[in-house]
Amino acid sequence: MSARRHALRVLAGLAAAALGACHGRGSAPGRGALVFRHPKLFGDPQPLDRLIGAFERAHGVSVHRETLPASSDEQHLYYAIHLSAQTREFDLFALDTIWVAEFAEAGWLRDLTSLVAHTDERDLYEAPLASARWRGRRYALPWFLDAGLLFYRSDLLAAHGLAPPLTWNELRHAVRRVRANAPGLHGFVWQGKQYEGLVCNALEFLWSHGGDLGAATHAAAQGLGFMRELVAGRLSPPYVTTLTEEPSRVLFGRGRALFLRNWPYAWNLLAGAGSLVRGRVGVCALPGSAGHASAATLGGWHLGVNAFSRRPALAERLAAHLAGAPAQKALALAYGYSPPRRSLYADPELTAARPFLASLGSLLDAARPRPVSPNYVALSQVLQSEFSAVLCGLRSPETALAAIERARLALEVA
Amino acid sequence: MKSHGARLEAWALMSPALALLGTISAVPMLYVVWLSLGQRAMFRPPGFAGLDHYLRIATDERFWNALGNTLYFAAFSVALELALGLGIALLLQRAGRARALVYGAVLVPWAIPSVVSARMWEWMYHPEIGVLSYLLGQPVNWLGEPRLALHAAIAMDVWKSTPFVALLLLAGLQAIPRDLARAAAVDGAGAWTVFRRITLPLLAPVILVAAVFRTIDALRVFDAIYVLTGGGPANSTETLSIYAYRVLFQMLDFGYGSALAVVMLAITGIAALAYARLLRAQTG
Amino acid sequence: MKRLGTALGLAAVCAWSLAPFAWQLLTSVKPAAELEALPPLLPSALTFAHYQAIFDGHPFARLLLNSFAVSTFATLIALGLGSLAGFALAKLRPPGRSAALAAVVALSMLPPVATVSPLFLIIGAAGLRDTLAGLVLVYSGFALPLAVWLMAQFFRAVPDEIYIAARVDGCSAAGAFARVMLPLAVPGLVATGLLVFVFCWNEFLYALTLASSIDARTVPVGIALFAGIHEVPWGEIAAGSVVATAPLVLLAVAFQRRVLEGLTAGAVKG
Amino acid sequence: MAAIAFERIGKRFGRAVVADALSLEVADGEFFVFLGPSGCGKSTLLHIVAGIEPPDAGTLRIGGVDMRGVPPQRRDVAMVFQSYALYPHLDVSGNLAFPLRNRGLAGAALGAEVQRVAVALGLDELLEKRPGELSGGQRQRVALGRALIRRPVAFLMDEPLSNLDASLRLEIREEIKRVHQAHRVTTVYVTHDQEEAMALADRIAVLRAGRIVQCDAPEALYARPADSFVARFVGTPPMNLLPATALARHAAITAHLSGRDPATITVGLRPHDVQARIAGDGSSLQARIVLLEPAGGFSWVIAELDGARIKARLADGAHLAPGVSAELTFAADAAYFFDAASGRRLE
Repeated sequence: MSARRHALRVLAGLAAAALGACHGRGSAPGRGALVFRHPKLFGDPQPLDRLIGAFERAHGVSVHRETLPASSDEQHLYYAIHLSAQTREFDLFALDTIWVAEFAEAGWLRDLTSLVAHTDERDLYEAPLASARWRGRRYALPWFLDAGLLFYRSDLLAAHGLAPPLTWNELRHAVRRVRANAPGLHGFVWQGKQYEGLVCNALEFLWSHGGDLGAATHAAAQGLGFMRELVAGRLSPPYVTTLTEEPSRVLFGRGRALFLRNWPYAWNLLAGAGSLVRGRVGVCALPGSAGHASAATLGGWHLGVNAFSRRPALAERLAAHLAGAPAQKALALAYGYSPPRRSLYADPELTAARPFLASLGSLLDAARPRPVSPNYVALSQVLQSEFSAVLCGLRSPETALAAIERARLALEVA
Repeated sequence: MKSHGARLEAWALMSPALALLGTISAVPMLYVVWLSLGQRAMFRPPGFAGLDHYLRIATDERFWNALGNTLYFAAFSVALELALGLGIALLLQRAGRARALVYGAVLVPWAIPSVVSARMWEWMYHPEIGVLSYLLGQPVNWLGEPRLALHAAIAMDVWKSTPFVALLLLAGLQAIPRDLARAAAVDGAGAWTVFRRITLPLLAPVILVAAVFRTIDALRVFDAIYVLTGGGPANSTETLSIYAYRVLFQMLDFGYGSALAVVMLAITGIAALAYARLLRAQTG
Repeated sequence: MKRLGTALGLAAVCAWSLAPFAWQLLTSVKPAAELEALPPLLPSALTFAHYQAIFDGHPFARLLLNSFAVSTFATLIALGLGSLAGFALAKLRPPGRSAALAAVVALSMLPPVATVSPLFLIIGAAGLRDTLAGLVLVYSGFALPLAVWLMAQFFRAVPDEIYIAARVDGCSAAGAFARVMLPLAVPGLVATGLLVFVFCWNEFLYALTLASSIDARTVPVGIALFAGIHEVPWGEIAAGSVVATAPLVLLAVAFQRRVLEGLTAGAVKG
Repeated sequence: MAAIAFERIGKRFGRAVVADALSLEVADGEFFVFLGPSGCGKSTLLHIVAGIEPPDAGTLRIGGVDMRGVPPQRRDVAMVFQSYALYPHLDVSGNLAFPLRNRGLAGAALGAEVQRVAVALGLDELLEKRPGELSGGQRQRVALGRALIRRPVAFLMDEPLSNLDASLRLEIREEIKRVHQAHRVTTVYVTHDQEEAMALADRIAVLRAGRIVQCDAPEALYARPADSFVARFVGTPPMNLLPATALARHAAITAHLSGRDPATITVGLRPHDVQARIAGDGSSLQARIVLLEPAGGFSWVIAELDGARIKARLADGAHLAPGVSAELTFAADAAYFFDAASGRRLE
């Protein structure tokens, strides 16, 4: 018997050593360091590290930065798991605009109202502020701003003497005109796969037809009907139902489509070096419809402080530092991500370096947040499957909107 | 070794395994049933929910859609795998010198992680630059068209799991004494009659084992489809596992999610019992 | 004629089994530009940029190490406990053993999603969330039924007289297990070890839910979450897939006979 | 060495009764054989002595000590199996050394013991070979060596010869007898082959349905079988058993019946004791020849007498063919008389 017990003891020792080694060699932060977790920033990490370096020197504390798995769904799961277990593994983290109400209600976020000076209050765009507020208190600081935009092939439109479309009819008309001479060209590509991206796209169709969740359902039905018409009428390729941000951007970037709906990040790739459509792409607000203004869904990231952090005060100061105007200006210059501050859009240095970004000022101001509620993520599951069913022609807009309404009331989403 | 001492010794040797099995599968299984009777969702007061969740399942259209998808997926994939597997097994049985090479090739799909295989097929199913559309000569919306998506997932699973079935049936074929077929041939039976009268009946128990084994795996499929399509479009490829996972880990509704999991447990449990009884009948 | 037919049939089976993996291998060495469209089936020039990228951009080496550590330790634990239990069931034949075996088989049929939420809470309570140790514990528990079942089959194949001779020749039950039964069951241990290793290496659901941070993320989760927020690097995903599959394919082909024994032990010998 | 005592041992497997209040004493140094048809649980009796199976009831003593709860490894009993049960992963010297190594013996002392037994059994050239490379006979010698080497208090042998071919069986049988006479180790031997039993045993117990039908020296079993079962089981070819009515005409038989109803009596005649000749006139017992079976120096005759079959020896010089009727003669004291119902032998 002793031989076996000895073997097990050796095994246990080996296990601890190997796992320890993995963990040790991994990115375990030092004892007192602040841990900052955020999604993968597209581009060179140096600018962000310089900003953090400045904070470290100013406060004599080391900050440990970690990036998280890609998609918003996976990050939501990761944070939900760990915060529900009251983890202390990180102090500051970037969270999607749609999580703030849920995390605040669950008591996972520190109240940051005191951090937002009145000057900031007026300078920040209304939509990001709204999505960072829950029960009248501010639980996150807007960091980046995203909004749905329309990218178009300026050369092809010009060749047919067409101006960028202001309404969805104008867009449909433009597609027919251009496609007459380029049949292989897709008309309008956007994000139709069954995931959060589809909700952003569908809400834009809905809002731009004057509809909304829970109100003006007839207009809302028209909006969803138009979405279905895009596929049924072959304005969009049938496999738009598999496209997310990148596949649609790659498709447009290879000159396979006339119009693209995407987030501001796409501009850098489409206008950058090595892009097939460099210099032949324009961007404008998404089209509206007769009598209804254009609408763009608000996206982007806020900074929140982990309620169970061991060093909340320092974490709050780091948040204020990274979400302050100077830092946001530096990040806008480095990564082309749009800051949520009106003043920066008039900043001469920024307008010179990033003219495209400067032009977005008014567009971003009009962005509309998705319903702000702790149960939004749960409602989103219903939105995703209902919108997908309408897009695939398996369900009429009316039945889908009715199902959404039932879910909305059941989940008490305002 | 039935002496009293031996019986004690046997359970002593088995205790570490039973302890680990208890904590990792038995206790969680019971715990999930208990969770399913309680209200345990974010922002809802916890409390006893009794059978509310199960009543809600009965009227949950998304559940019935997921159940339909799962059963359809399981039935079709297992049927195809058995048919193809039998064909391949018969071929493998006659593989002469190249046996090692062929076995190696056939083992590759089995060895590939299902997540990797899902990414591979996702790339092959790409509508425009995917190799399958290229071979067909025109873009096909494999994963984007509700009617096609589930069949695309079935094709992937058939490719991945047929080797396992083929090897199982091959072992079954090899267990049949060779002189039976020879005797039948001597008695004037043609290849087809030998197959139908001798090989098939004797192979039936192994076919049954392979069928039940694959059915259980197919009923609980998650990885492959979650990565291939995520359950879309329009929930056309959402299986019970994926729906339960979404409710548990995206809606963070542990009560209802657990109830879904318990229903799944029941379905695979019935299949598992069939397997256990079938096994005991075989071992006698 | 029959020889030709069989040969053609076998060639078709090999092509059908290897083609998808071969295509992925090809994609992983195709220059990025040529991945954008499909007129060029074969790459004009081979490039290892994608392999380079996955080890620089993504912590892929770390994922491989995590997967290897988790699978190896879980396999060792499952083999250790599994062979003890398998031996007891096959040779000591305690009363109620067929019921115990049936229960073990039934447990192995559990749908992972059914036990993922309670395990999530249990592993959390044990403070093992987001650690490799947590995964090792879960995987060894989940691979155990397979290990117990297979080892029971392999021990049953050893004649009873040999076990009795060892006992009569002065060994206790454990002594007979260690000195005679285990050496004779080495082929079984190798077969079971391989199947359990592949089983652990391929697992995805638990790895996704119980260990999301980089410290404990395994290869399948890495592959699934591969696409960055803003790009779908098909070349890199292909490279990642090849690297993630290489160890398993090599193992399976190298130990082919053992794997076959393991795979079929369950069904045929009954 | 030690005596082995079975005291009211009871054991059953489901419906099959292996031992039914079985009591008997195997003397120290005795070569004791359990003889019975295959499948009557003889091996289980050995397992009970070895401690592998516990008896359902009764006590087993080895060297006077009650063996309840004593595990096999502490009973100092060696066992030889029908399937040899050699350790496939060890070579011959490994197999021979295994039991002593378990006792802590090692190094030169162990090597010497292995050499001693190997030479005694003619295995010294095979020490490095694996069991798989040996012939059946060699394997059985290694099994014998493994039992011998440890000088146990008793040998238990479970039909060790039945896997060997005919010629080898005799050779190994003599080996076992020589070993027993050389070392006088108490041996309990189990077989269904009565020839083996007769050749080896000091005493034989004939088993049937868990009960000892008769326990005696081989000659006694042959000469004074306790009942018709033992009579037919011991001795080859098996004894003829005929209803007394078939031999009513034979003077000696009718005299012996002395008034008892022939229908209740069965007569036993060993084939060796019956001669067959061409039927002369007025001979007392005539039977129709069915078959002739040459057996080397003489031939067996199978004849039909009043519906019952009987086997007899062809008298020297006699020429018979099937279909012919022959005269059967036997000495009066060669006949055995059994109670037809119980089979018990009648004096």
